Amino acid sequence: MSTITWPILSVLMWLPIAGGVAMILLGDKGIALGRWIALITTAVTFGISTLLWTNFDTTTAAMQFVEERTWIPFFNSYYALGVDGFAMPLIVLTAFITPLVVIAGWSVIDKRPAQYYAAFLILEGLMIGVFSALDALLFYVLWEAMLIPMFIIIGIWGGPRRVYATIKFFLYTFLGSVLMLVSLIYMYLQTCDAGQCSYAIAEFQRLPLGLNEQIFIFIAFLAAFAVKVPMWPVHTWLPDAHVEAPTGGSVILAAIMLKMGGYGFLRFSLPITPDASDTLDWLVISLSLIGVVYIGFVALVQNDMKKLIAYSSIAHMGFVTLGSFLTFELMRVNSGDTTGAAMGIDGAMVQMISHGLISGAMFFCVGVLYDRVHSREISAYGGVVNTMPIFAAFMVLFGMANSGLPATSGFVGEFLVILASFRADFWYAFLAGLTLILGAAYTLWLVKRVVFGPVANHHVAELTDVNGRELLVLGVLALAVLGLGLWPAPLLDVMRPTVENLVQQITVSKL
Amino acid sequence: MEAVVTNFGMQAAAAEIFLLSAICAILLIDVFLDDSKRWLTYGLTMLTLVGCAFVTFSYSVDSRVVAFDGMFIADPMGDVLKLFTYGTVAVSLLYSREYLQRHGLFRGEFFILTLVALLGVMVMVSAGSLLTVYLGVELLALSLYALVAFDRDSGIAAESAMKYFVLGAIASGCLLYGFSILYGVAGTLQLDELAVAVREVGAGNLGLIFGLAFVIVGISFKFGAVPFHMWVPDVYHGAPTPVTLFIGSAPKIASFVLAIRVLAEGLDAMVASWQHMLIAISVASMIIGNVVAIAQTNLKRMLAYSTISHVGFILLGILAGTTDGYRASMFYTLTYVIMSVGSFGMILLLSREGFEGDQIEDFKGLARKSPWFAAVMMMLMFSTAGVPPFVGFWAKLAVLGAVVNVGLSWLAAVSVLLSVVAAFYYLRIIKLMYFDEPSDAYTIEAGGTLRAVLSANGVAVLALGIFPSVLLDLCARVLP
Amino acid sequence: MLQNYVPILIFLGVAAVLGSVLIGLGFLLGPRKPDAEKLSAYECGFEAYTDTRMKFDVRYYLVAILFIVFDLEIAFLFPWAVALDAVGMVGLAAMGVFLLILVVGFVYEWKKGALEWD
Amino acid sequence: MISLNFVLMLAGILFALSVAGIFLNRKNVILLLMCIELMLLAVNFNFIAFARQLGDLGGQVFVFFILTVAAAESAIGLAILVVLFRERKSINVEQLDTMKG
Amino acid sequence: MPEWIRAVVFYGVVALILFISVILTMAFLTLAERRVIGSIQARIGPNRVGPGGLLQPFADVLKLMLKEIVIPSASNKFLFIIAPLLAVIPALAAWAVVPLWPGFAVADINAGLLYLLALSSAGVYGVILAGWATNSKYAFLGAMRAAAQMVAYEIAMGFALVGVVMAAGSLNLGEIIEKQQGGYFSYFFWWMIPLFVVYFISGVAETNRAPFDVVEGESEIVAGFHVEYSGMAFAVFFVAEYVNMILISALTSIFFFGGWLSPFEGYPLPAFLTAPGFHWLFLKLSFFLFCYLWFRATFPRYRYDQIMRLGWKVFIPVTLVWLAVLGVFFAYDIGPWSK
Repeated sequence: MSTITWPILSVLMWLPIAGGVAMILLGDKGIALGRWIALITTAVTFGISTLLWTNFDTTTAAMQFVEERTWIPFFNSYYALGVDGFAMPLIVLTAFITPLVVIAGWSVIDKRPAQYYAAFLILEGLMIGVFSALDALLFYVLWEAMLIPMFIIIGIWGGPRRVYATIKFFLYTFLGSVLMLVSLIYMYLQTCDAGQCSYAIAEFQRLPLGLNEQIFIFIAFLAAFAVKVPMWPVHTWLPDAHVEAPTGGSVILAAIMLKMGGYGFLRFSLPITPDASDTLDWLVISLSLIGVVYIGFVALVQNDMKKLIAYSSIAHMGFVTLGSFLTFELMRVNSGDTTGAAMGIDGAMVQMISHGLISGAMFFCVGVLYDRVHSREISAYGGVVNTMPIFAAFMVLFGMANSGLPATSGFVGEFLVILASFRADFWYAFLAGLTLILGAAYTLWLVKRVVFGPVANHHVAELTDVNGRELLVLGVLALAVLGLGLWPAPLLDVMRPTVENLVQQITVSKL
Repeated sequence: MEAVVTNFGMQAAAAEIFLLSAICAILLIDVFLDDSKRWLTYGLTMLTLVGCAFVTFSYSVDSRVVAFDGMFIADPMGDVLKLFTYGTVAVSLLYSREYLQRHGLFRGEFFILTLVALLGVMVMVSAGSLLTVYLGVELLALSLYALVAFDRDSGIAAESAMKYFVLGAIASGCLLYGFSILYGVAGTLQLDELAVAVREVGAGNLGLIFGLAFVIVGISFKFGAVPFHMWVPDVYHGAPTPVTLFIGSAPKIASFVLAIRVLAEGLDAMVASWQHMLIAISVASMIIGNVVAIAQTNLKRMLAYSTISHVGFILLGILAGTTDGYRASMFYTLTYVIMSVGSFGMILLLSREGFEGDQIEDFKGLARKSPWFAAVMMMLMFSTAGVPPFVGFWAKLAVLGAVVNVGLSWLAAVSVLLSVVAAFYYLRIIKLMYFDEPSDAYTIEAGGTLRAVLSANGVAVLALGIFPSVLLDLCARVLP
Repeated sequence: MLQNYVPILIFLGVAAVLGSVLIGLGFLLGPRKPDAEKLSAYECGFEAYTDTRMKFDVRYYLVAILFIVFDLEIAFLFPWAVALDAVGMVGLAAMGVFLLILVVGFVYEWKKGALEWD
Repeated sequence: MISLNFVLMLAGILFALSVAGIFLNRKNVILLLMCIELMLLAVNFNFIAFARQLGDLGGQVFVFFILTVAAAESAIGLAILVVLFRERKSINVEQLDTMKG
Repeated sequence: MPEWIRAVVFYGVVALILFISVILTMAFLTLAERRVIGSIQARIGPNRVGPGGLLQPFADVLKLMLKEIVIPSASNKFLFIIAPLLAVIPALAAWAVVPLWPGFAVADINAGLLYLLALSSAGVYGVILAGWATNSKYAFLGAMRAAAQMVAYEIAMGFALVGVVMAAGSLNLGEIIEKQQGGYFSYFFWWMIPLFVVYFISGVAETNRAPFDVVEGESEIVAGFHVEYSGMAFAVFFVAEYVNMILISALTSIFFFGGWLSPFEGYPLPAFLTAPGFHWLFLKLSFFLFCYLWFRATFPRYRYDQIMRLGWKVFIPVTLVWLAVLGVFFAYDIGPWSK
């Protein structure tokens, strides 16, 4: 068990929020101080989150660092926090990315900076809360509340079509999640029938549900998580949101918020409705495969760097859903193939973490260019390597990681998922593999067009290379990408009991 | 003929008696004041509200107390609702003062009528018989008609007052017609006896159902639910903003309690019948309210349509027909009142000499002019849209829970989908405030009281959102 | 019970007949020699300036409104007065309260000038 | 003796007439006020008939209150009408349409 | 013959007899008026037609009958004709409930007082309709004035009657009279002098008689609401006004002076002086009728604003105060409650 006796998760959650509120109170006038507050807060949060990792007990699938307090007796809802092998890495990822966002926006944001940082800090707190919530109601509240700062971030600091993008973003995700709410209520009432009303996710997972009930609940969850991930065909908000969001917004969106969909599948859909997942896995798998292949092609024809990366995110997240839902096919093909199932889920998790790092990094790269040239068009660049050699090196590295080249973190996740899908069905693997080629094609083509070649125009000619701040951000990210790519074992170790437990859970029918 | 004169149980009605006396006193004092001393009336009104709270608090009851031969009921729910209504009235008066002074409406009658309306709400809250219900309804409605037409120099105010009056009178007529038939079939006016009689006669009795239908029409009218909502937008739009603020708040409590007393207490045995009627009304309200609100350019009108949709939600809790549903509905009503008061308070905050501030466009760039009040408005709007962590979410959750619990999951699904539609027009206001640049250079001129109370209102929406138990437990405790 | 009212109905009928007969006699016996001047509205010998259906003083409305309210108070007082012995002191006190409220309204009206006519 | 049903039917017809009058009348607001009075009187019929049938005073007491409220209601209605006429120079129902949306 | 036809015929005949008597009384009242006012003004008055002018009223009727009824072209014909009927019907029909002698009123109903109030209110319609239908400015103004005046005094009258009902405990006119048994000192009058004053003066105002006759004030608005009425149409209004005068006088006697009761009840006097009977009622009402004429000869016409002030600001407060006093009487069993 953990050796930490103080409420570490609460601190992780509320520290950034408190920092955000402080920023708002401080206002734009005290922004010089405010920036440091933001940085220190996020850095401390990250520091504390590493304690989470170092004190994590890798031998158990049980929730750790659990806190529980009565919250709303009327709904039998508790302020219950805890982490397992799924949540912990995601929390650390969140805490890791946010300081980088703060640094990246250090001198770039001149419009209402205090509110900008405040929004990110509050967002960080809420996201950590989402990953650590053990109570479905708490989870939902934080899940929805998260939309508000993001809505503001895109709307105020975004690009020219920011209003359209942000409202679309909000309504899509809101629409998806309200149905989830209904199914949460439904399950809550089922627990009441079973004797003890509870919103605890663990109770939901234990709840006996008929197949039809499961299917309805599954679809409601699918609506919420598919939008968030996002899966084809409800992905259309993502390119808009990404393109219009400020760099920091894009990074958080791609790196962390999308992961919530995947996390939701693992935490809710699979364990709560295993039979419905079994019945409907074809749906998720085919949507994922369509996503990875079709979106890959779409990405190929993009002229806008951010849009391209956004589409690539969708494609990569397709691996996550694919990996998560391979289990049932594996069980059908080869009953008892828990190894393969675990591999798929492992792959999904690794893919999430790695994509968080890589896509974040890619958006940072675009941000670096955008801050200088104020254009996201690929055609506005060319030959950047001539004026920004250091930057070019990073960009090439992240591009390779994005295409899943070995030795980068991108490789590990995709490899695991493809390996697992081989065990299920050759064609799954084939299609998933196809995306590797597509990914390589669009990413490297992007890199080629932007970075290499002769200097395209005077803008590019006037570019200056990355400054210390940018170097710090990109460097840290590069280290993380390479580190995870070369030595993924710690991550896999952390997840192992949880993954095995999940596989155990979902392979047993509730019926 | 020997009249039975018993102990009336005056204590149960202590607050009402106090209020009535205070109204008379203020009316007389006000007549003898000249305009420069009008603040005295204002002060006395506030004092009266404090006094009412004190009296209600001193005479609060732990369980149901029946007084005046069954005409009057004092129960914990009533006490809570009354106390809450005092607060609402006080806040709305605090919001309104500056506007009234600017528009030459700072007259004693405004406060008198407001207090009489409050008395109407209180009588409804404590109604133990159809007669008391009716008296409360009319006491409230008549004061409101007069309040809407209060600005005698405004054509649209008079026009909306006329519409309100005519439609309100029809509503009362329908309600009464329904009452008369219930009386005829059940043979009693008293709600508790009515409940017994309905069981004896049988809930399927055609006469009862006929009467019930009229009662439902009347209640829906008072609520402003579709298809009896025609007055809502015009009245909200046409009335002076302080009046709109008032109409949007306390009377909702009255409507809620009207439904509870008549449907849940008097006709509980007929739940199957009224559930069906209310489902149709509720769904229609949510659809019409939310869809039409999108097209509005006037904020008061938009909020009117939003009210209609919220009424649909309040009805959801009631139509569940369970204690949990009533609790949820009560919670929804209370939170809605808090949010509604705040939203109209924002309009009053923006208004100044020659500028109403009731166009949605007027909120453009508010975040630039006043980040704090833009944030307050944002919280109010998100809360009204039902986005956590604001209190509006819990209200929706509570009613949805009640609805799902009685096997109407489809209804819950429909209503949440419609709440997404609603989110759209609330977001539009946030968009104007935060994402657009100001179109004029005016700054907010409102005084300190208004600012302070409005800030508190906004904070309350957030605080209750994070700790909803404060209010939820209260609702649960008073509706056992 | 109800038959007590039969004479009233008949009285109303006979009164109507009698009135009609009187007017009928007038038509029957009186001459009829209409001309335009005779049939025009009397206005001190002038041609009528404006239509009669004109706006009139709002105070007439006010009086009507006040009347409606006060008349209803009287409607309350009558049954109470009839039953005074039965309702006794409590009834007396109740009506005292009622009239007190009425007086408050009356004073308000008075002070507001609703009863002035100049 | 006049049967209860007869009175109820009369009241029902009056009530329906008044509702129809309110919704069909497009010209004069005063007619609306009259229709509202008629509506309340129809209800009074009901109450009195039932009170007699049941031998219960409650219904008759209710009628008294309805009468009073009706008076107050028409007083307020007329007052609003006066204000409206002062502003609009018309009491035509069809002209009550300046607010749209 | 079925029961109901017999009733109709019977009461029809009764009604006719009663009406004709009332109208005859009214006819002679007009004569009396001219003679009395003549005397007060030290002149003779009509004395040529018949002995002492006794046939003068018939001459008047004949003249009116032979005159043309002019219906103005701008008027609303139907309402124009109906209006006088609406004025006269309530005036006549009210007599149905008036107790004429011990134990007799044509319709002995419990709600007699309410019936009277209803009819006197209905009388306003005739006036208003006449003014409206005529479509003449004078008529219209007269009608508005009449209506406002009548409703204002209606309230004072009503309040005054509440006192009577409190004391009598009944709305039945016969019972009200019986409550006043016991000689002249038992009359309600003594206990409610202010109410009596208010009631009677209101009655004068209700009938639009001098000094409250601004409604038809010749010098201001010619003849008021009946400016365009002529011949029998005018006569019917005229009948209504005078019948109302008689009615108010009768009611004043009944409410405050014991109606057909003898004032000397219980005194050791001849039977015809102590026994109740119609003659007492007639004597009493004659006195009040005389007061009507007396007022007309004595007082100058009130201004309209004075009339309204008297009605609203004097009579209503007075009656309210006196009702409170009566409440005290009731509480301490004084006066009518001492028995």
